[in-house]
Amino acid sequence: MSVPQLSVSAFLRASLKRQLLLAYRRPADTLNPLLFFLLVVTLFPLGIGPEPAQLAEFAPGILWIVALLASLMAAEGMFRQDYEDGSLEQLLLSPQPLYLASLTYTAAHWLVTGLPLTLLSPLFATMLQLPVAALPVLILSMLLGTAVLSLVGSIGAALTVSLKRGGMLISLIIVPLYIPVLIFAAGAVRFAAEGFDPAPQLLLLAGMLSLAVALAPFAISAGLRISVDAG
Amino acid sequence: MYFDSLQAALAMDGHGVYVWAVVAASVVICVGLLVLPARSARRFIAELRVDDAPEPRAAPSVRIEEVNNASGS
Amino acid sequence: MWTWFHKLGSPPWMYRISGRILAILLPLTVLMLAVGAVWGLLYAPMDFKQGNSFRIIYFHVPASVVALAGYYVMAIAGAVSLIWRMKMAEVAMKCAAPVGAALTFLSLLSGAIWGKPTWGTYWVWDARITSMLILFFLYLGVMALYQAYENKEAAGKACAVLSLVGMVNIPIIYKSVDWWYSLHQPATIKFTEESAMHSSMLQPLLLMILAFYCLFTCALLLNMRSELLRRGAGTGWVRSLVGAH
Amino acid sequence: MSSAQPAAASALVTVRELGLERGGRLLLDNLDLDIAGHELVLIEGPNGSGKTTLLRSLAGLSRLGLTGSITRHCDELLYLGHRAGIKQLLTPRENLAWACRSQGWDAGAIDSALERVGLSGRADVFCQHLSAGQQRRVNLARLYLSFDAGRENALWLLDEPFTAIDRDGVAALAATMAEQVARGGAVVLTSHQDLPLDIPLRRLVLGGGA
Repeated sequence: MSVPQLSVSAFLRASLKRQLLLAYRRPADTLNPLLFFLLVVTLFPLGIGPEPAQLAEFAPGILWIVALLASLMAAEGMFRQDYEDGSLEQLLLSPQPLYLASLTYTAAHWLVTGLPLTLLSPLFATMLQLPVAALPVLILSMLLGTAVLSLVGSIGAALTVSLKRGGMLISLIIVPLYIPVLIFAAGAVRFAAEGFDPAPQLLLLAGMLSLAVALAPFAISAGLRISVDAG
Repeated sequence: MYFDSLQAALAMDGHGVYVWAVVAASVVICVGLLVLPARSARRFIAELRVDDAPEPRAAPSVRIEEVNNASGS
Repeated sequence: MWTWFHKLGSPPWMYRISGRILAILLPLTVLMLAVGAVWGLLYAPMDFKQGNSFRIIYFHVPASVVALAGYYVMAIAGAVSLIWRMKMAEVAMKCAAPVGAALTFLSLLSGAIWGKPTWGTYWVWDARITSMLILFFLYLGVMALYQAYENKEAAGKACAVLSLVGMVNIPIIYKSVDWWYSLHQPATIKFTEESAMHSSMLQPLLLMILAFYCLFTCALLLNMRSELLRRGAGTGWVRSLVGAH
Repeated sequence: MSSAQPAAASALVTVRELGLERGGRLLLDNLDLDIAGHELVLIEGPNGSGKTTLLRSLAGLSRLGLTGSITRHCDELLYLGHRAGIKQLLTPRENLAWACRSQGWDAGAIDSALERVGLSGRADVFCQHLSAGQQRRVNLARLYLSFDAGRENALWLLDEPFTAIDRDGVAALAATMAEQVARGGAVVLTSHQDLPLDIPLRRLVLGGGA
């Protein structure tokens, strides 16, 4: 009668690998946010006008607003698949800590949506004539900011996964919580573009990230338990 | 009173329309906050008195039986 | 000592107690509102910079202050209902949301109307008003989430979690909006700078703020009474109550 | 219902004054129940009488509308519900490997578990290509993994385990359940068919609330 040697770290690695494997086998979920980003970025010059000076001025704000919307769109379906096929139930029944297990979902979501957005953001930035000097800060702000967006988005996803029309609702309850990230991230990129020092904003973003990493899993776990129970 | 006449109080030298608009909105919202819940409670009690007999809730029953041989066959 | 805590949880006891509180607090609130309004509108001296339009402050500031406090009341009630599984706390949270949202709306409306004479436009992206707008979205989010769940017990738990997340975020939102606002218009004065107010202007404002707190309490208790009746429709105490009326 | 006596010594699940209400209907009221090791409990009753809700409450998945208390003291909890709980885009082996990581079972036993549910040939096919019945058997393979792990104080909660299984599958499952009970585990299940088991059984018949 072996006593269960539950190695949490092995379980977390396995969970993350599983999520990434699933994402790999369903590439559409990875490409959609990127295509959405590209699509919406191309709308702005058509709407505002192609003059570089004007575009450059709005570029930080546009890039970050579109990143926010792309992350929100991707967050909505984060738990839906697992909820419908019953594997979310099995996760809740597992002796493994849900606090950490839910983080693997968020980490996988970030790796699949946040990171690609970050890596491609210089491409979108040049399309919007963002000064090259601001590119490194853009990447850094995207790295930190999209992680916070994923964590907060997971809370919204966990709370609305059992609802039939959860899509519209998740934006209403989550976008207000995205606002501080938008303000400081877009601010950092604008400061860099205008030659000021973006360090304070980036540090605040990092602060938000550490707060979100510490607190979000409590809300995500509670949300998942409520949703599975209510389903 | 700060204003010397009713007209002056209404006009508030030009700003009156805005101030009294806010006052009107505040009155509407404050009265609404106090009256609406009370009215819905009264209407609910009235409805309740109409269908007085509560439909009997089926009492759940649980029987635990010790059976030494499960398979009926 | 704990009996009152458990009693707090029983609907009939709460219904009776809230009835007695309202009997005193309601008339007092109406009186304070009336006195404060008249005092602020007609007797307080005019602000030499902004003219009489500053009198809107007697409605805008109390609504804003209590709307923000209302969110904290809702979130704490949610926390109590989650941690100690108290039905009454969940009822309080559910009933606090619409009252808070209404006051936030009043704050936004009065802020917008104030903008016209002062800034020449109805919508000003002032730090305070922008934060109020976000607070309004937070309230709407909680109310929408509550409606979305069929099972009302699950709805209560989900909203408790959301309002707690909101409560943690409110200071962050306010600070980030302040920083954002100071970035763009550093020079102009803040709308609701009470610091330079003469005591004869300040006293009616404090009375109005107190009045609005009492208004929030009365509206919350009235809402809870109606909710308790609705939830206890089949039970005995409501039957006896109906018989008594 | 007996009054709330203290928890039995080796009780895996202690239920005190349990009340269950779902969809406005009172399914259960003031139920006291102790499920200890070496016990087989069958939950019966017409559809909608709360069998699944009771099982999910015992598993800890369902807390809404629950009054009274349910406390578990088991080292391992296995819950097989209506939904298979497996990922369509993963193979049975990948699904079960994750389950092993989660519960701390030995991954080496996956092949024998799949073989016992008659899926040894389909171990590396995407589950989306399996039939619904086969997918349920992948879920059932979890039960055999738990059996092989052989932990003491294991609590099995099985919702209609015999549906969509062929005759010898049923016999194998029944035998495994009997052995698990004999070894000290507790098995609680719901079922419409009568059980091909000849060991002592406690029958929990849910009546009203229909």
